[in-house]
Amino acid sequence: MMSFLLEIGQGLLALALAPGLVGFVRWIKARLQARRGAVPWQPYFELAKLFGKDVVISSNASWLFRAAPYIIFGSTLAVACLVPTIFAPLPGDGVGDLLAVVYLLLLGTFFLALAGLDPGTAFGGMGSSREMTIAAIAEPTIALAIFGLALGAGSTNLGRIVTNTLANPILALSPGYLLAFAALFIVTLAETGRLPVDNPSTHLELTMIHEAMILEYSGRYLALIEWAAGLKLLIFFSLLANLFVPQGLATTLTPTSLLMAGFIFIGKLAFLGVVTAVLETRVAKLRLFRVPELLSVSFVLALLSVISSFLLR
Amino acid sequence: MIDTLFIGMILAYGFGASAALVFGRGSIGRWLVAVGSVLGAGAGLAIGIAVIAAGTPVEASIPGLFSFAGGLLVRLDSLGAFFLILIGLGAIPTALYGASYSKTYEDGRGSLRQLGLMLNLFLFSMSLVVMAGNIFTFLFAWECMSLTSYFLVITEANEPETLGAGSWYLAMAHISLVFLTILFLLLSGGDWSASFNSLRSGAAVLSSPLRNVLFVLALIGFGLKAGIVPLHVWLPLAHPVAPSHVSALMSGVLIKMGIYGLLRVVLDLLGGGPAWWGGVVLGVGSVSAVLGVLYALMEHDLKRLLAFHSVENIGIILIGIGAGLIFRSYGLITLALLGFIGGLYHTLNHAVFKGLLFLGAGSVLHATHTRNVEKMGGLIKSMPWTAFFFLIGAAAISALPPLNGFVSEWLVFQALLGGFQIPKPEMAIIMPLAVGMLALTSGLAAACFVKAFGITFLAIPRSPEAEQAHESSWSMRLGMGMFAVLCVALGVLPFAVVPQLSRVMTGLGGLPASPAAFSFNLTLQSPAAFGQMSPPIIALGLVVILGLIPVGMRIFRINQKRRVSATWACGQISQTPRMEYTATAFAEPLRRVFAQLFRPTKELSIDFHPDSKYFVQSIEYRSEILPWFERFLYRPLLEMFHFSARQVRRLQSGSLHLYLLYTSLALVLLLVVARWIK
Amino acid sequence: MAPSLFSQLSTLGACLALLYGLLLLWRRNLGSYVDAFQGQSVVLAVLFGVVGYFGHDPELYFVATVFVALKVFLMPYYLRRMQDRFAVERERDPYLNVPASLILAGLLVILAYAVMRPVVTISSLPTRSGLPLALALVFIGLLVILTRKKAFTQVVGFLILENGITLLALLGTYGIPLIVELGVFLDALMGFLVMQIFIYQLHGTFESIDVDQLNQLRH
Amino acid sequence: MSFLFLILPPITAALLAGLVRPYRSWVGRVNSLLSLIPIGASLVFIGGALTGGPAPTFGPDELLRADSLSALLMICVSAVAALGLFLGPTLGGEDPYRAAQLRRYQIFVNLFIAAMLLAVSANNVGVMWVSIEATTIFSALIIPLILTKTSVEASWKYILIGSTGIALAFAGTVLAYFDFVNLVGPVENALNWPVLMNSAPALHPEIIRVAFVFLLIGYGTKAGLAPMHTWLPDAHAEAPAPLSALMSGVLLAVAIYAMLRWKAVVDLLLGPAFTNQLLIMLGLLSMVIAAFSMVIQRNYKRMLAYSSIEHTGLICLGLGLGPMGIFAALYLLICHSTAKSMLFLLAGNIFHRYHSTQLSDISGLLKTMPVTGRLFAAGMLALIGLPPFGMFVAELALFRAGFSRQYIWLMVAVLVLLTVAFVSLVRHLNKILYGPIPKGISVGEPFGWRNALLFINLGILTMLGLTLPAPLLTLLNQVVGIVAK
Repeated sequence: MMSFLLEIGQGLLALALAPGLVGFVRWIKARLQARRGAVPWQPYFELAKLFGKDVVISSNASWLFRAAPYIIFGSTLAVACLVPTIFAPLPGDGVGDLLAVVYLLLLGTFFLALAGLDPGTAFGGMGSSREMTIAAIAEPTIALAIFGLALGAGSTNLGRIVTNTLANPILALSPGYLLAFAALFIVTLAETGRLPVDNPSTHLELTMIHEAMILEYSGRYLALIEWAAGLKLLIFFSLLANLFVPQGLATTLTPTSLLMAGFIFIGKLAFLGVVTAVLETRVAKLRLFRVPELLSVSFVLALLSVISSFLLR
Repeated sequence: MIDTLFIGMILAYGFGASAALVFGRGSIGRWLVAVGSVLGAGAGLAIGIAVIAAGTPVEASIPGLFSFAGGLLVRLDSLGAFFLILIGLGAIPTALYGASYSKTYEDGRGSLRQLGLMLNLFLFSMSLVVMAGNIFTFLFAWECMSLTSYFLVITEANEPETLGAGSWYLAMAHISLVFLTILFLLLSGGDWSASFNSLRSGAAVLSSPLRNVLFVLALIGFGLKAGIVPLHVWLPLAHPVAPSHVSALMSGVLIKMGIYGLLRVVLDLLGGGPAWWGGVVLGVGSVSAVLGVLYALMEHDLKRLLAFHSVENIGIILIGIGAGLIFRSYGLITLALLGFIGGLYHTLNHAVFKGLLFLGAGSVLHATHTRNVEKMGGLIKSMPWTAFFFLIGAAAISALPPLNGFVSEWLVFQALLGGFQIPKPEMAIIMPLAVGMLALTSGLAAACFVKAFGITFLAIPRSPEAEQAHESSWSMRLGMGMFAVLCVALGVLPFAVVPQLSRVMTGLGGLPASPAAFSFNLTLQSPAAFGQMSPPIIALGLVVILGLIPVGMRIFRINQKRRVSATWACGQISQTPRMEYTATAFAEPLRRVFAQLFRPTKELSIDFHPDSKYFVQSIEYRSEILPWFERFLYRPLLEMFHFSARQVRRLQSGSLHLYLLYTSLALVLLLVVARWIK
Repeated sequence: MAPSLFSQLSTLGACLALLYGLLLLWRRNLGSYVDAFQGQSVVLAVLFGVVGYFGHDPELYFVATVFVALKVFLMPYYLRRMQDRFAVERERDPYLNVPASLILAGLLVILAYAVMRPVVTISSLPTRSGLPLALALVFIGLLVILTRKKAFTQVVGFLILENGITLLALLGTYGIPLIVELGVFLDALMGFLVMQIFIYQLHGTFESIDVDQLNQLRH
Repeated sequence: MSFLFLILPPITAALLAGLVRPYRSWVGRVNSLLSLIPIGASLVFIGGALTGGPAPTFGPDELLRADSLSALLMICVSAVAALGLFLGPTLGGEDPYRAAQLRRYQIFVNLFIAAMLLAVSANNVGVMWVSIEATTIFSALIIPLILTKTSVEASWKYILIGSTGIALAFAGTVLAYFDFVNLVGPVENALNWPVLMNSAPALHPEIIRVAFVFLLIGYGTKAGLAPMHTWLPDAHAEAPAPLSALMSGVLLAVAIYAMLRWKAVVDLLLGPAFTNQLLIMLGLLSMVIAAFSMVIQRNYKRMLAYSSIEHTGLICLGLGLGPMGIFAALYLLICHSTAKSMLFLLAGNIFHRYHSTQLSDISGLLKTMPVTGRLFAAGMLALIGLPPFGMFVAELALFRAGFSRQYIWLMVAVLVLLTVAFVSLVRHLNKILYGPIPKGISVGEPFGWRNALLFINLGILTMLGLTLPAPLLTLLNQVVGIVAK
């Protein structure tokens, strides 16, 4: 029973950290662009503001428009419970493995795209169409990255991967892991709508993908979706961090080790956040039809990771 | 007990068929037909479950029939029983749905008598196919199945393109029989009354080149019926013209007969062959999956879109079976079992969610009298139930977690991930490629169904028919509801079904007689603990969280007020349907990404306002994609036959002297042959 | 052993019949075809008598008389009546001109000899040397039907063909059993009458008995 | 004794039609009733054949003899003849024939049937040839029942090609008889089948090979084997429907019967290889020509005629595949006779309604003539070899024979040709059955007794498709025993 409590706690922790992570990345970018930028915890205020506002719904929208935010937020939260953030051998490890994580996220994207189409505006349609295109092309990369990871670790279950990589750390330096890490990093940028693929900070019709879908949302629905998007970013970062560099994850249930693991986890997130921010300030947004080339680069990286882990075995 | 059920099935289907003939056009006739097929399918279901539970095959023969070819031998083993259950599960909801759907044919657009009669005969012949015990019964039932389904396809014979599609369908179904005739007669060395048991023992002793030929024949023969890529062209032709509940049956159950046949011949009779067999099946499966979904993406006829998705899902099933065959040839028995189970479970799931989607499309067609997605829109408000069920079907086919599509694709993924245990690296490398293609397929499927569901049901109606759409009658909703419940049940409780599947596969092609100890309690566990997942807990988790969020919102007294106002349309006064995204636009990015395959042609015809060049009266945008197979495989073939027909026609030129010349030349030639050539 | 008188006579008869057949290929006007057919039938009738006499088979005399009645008097009479009725004199340009058809006829005779070589070698009958000539006559009858454009000529060609087969039967088996012989003659007569009816119908509908017009039924 | 009941009824019917100067309609009815007697006689012969024992003979030096092969053909001929007469043209019916034409039709159609029955029961080879020649002449006379340019053309071509062909057959008979006489001397009733069969092994192979070529070309012309098939499409398309039903249904069968008899004799001497090779060659050639001629066909009667050529080719090919092949060929023969006679009679009904033989003019048949349409559809589906009907079983039996003798590539070629025919016939059938009703075509059709009769054909076909009754099975095996010793 205690372990399930821990699981829920981990989920809530991830939930709590998510807006902070988004704010932190924005803050670093602002700093890099020599701007003061908003404080890192600015998103918390935004969420609070949004939760307070009334909801305005389009007359064309159906019940799906109202149900979608809950489904998106729910599925992303479920994933958060599955992904190891501070404690390694999760009791719920048997519940969902890496494939389940990927497909749960796809569930969220699926309903987000549908919600984008529902109000019947051109923006929503454009956003959904582009979002689904990118999600569809990113799928094979994720699957192959999982294949590469699973080969190395001997299982697709997150807990088992973490424990195996903890058991023999040299695995993390094998080419299979490194290539898989690179592939997954590119996919993260694509899935969470970061710069080279989609510009999170603008509402310019030509460039926005993720923003276009949620144009019609307002009030608590918008809050839920924004929060879910932040949570998704955190999930990807924790996947990148904990699956490839699991050192620092607590393996015993003592409060001190948990606290220690928490700080290390925040440190990893911060590091990844800085890397993303630096990357976003250096690179410009790709035209939509250049994105598949980027994703095919990541696909090749994942494929090489699998082949290398095959040959080296 | 099984014999009484068998007779009960025959009587039920007979009753349904005769009711169609006797009562014909009225609603009593439609309902009696439905009752007949439901009872028949139910009896079939019961037989299937009984045989799987008993685990021992059941044999019976009707001596009177086919006395010249070993009598009508019925032999139902667990593999056949599984497919009998599949027929039952597919037939019951569609029959109920069909009862009120076929009301549209009362105005003489199609003959209700023929529809009712052929539906029952079609179901009975499919049941006979899976229960056939010897060659002649199998071939007889196979061709009966093709013939009855042909009549079902041309129910609306007055529509212009129906007959063309019908001829294509019957021609390809007959060609599949041609391949199977060659296959079985080669396998049995010309004895057409050989039972499958004798074939099994006989096949082991055959020379390996002959076995390879038999494998290729089986792949083409059953592939034609299953609709694998080069041979799939009849599917997108036949499904749109057939009545919707018939296309649900055809897509859900008929093409699975191809899978049944492939398993029966390749795995059971030939006992599984060298690794390259599995490799070919896997390759064909992946290509079918990817091309199927890519062509589906470009379709705007709802039922053609679903037909291409059948090709895609058959591809996924073949990936599972191909992987199983490869593992079996390397002796990795548990992994092979996992591959087959993945394939079979996806067969069952596909029958369920594809049936649901076709019935949904049928209700939409019933309401809006059009299949063109570009003319629909906003149907979720006028047809809430159909929209909800279609959404469940769309989510299931896109393999989204709580539903059944996800579980079977997860199993297939786990089987493929087990590929690293294959000793030979060059064979093992196929597995990751298959993983990549399978993942691409599921991604594109999700994109396609967002388009299909979004454009059809959401936003504003794009045509007057879509505005006056009305919800379908209760029995149609009941049919769809049953499929939806099945989708959720099979998704959430796989541990009830998957162990039975391992019992189905026991004893086939050298797989262990006793079912491997798949410890399937609450969680699905692939062998060697490679991957573990517990669908019920995921579903439970999702439900709990979805429940908690609104509760949490109430606890923290989040603002609950909600106002409805017009959509933001960049300041314009009112928003017209023409401002919405269309299906063509939605698929445009993917068409551009895969331009090499589609080679899209674009025609833009603008007729300007007579007064000035700057104002436009109408713009017509037409974009076609290149149908590779029709243009570069089937058209040259047909062209060759037409050319030779034109040459042969010239023989009968009308001149009497020429005719007499033929006779004299024949006489002289044969005299020479008789006299001098021994 | 010098060939007996019987075999000399039978070979002479066969040669004469063949020559009459070649006449059809050589001449152009239809009147000469009927005379050629009539001459050939006379030769055959004489042969029937000779074989009947040497083969000591009185039945053949009766068959000879029926043959004369039928093929020497009845059929030529009808043919000439038909020819006057249609006032058709000459055979228009046939598919094969005269020299080519004669050369082809020569080749066909050689072919007949080649085909009938085993028959001649194993047979002990005195009349065996006439058999290849009979088969050659059959081939020439076929050639006439094949190359001539007038329906009238085709009928005469067919009659020549039938004479060839009767000759073959006569020389090969000293006459087939009586019932069958009579049946064959009856068939020959009925066949001729039907062809005659058809020629009248042909002339009625096409105003000419030229077979080349018959090309509406094609494919 | 029952031979009289077999041959005399059609002759008396012909005499009756001849005597009644102005043709009365009761003559037609009497003739149809008379045509039932031969069916009874042939059933008696089948019963006799089934009980074993020597085959009954009749007439001076055993002129007529009915063993199981003859009995099988007798029942086919008499059944189709009765069907043809019952559904034949009647005075004042839909047919446009005047009394004189009908009188001529009744005379010669009955003589035609008598000639066929005589051919099938003749024990003497010469008599068989004479009666087959007689069938050509009698049927030729009634092809141009209405004098049009095309019917005259068709009849001229039919009589000329038919007579030349059958004359060559007589040359073959003479050669065979010559070889027999030369060996045995003029023995009593030398031309009878049993005598020929007994002394066959002693004959000379070279002569019999030449003789068989002549016979094959001769009777092949009558059977419609390629390349001597050219008369068949014209004759069947132009002849009145009941006559073409008789010709297509059973005249081809009688010609095949003659070839089968001679094959039995020749095989005893040369062994089956020689005849099989020739039969397979010509059979395959006919299937190629027929199958590809049906692809672009614009006349539905010619389409049916080409399908007859194709099935004749298939039957001859079957005869060349050993005992199992002969079993399949005979099975196919029965099914083809039943199906093709029904189809031609229905084609006659269609012609009376649509007044055109062009496929492009016919559409919406299911609506304008519901009963004929359904029967025609069922007949066509039976013809292309779809399951519930007998042709499916027959074709599969043929493939079984082919595969068991390892003629794999031949069987694949046959399957491809059958598929070509299948696809084109289905396309033509769909063109006829569905589509709009052309202007000026009346709709609706009473379910008269005439259509009811055709349901018997359909019943037989379905029965043959589902099971083979024991007597028919033993009869077929007996026939195979006779032919392939």
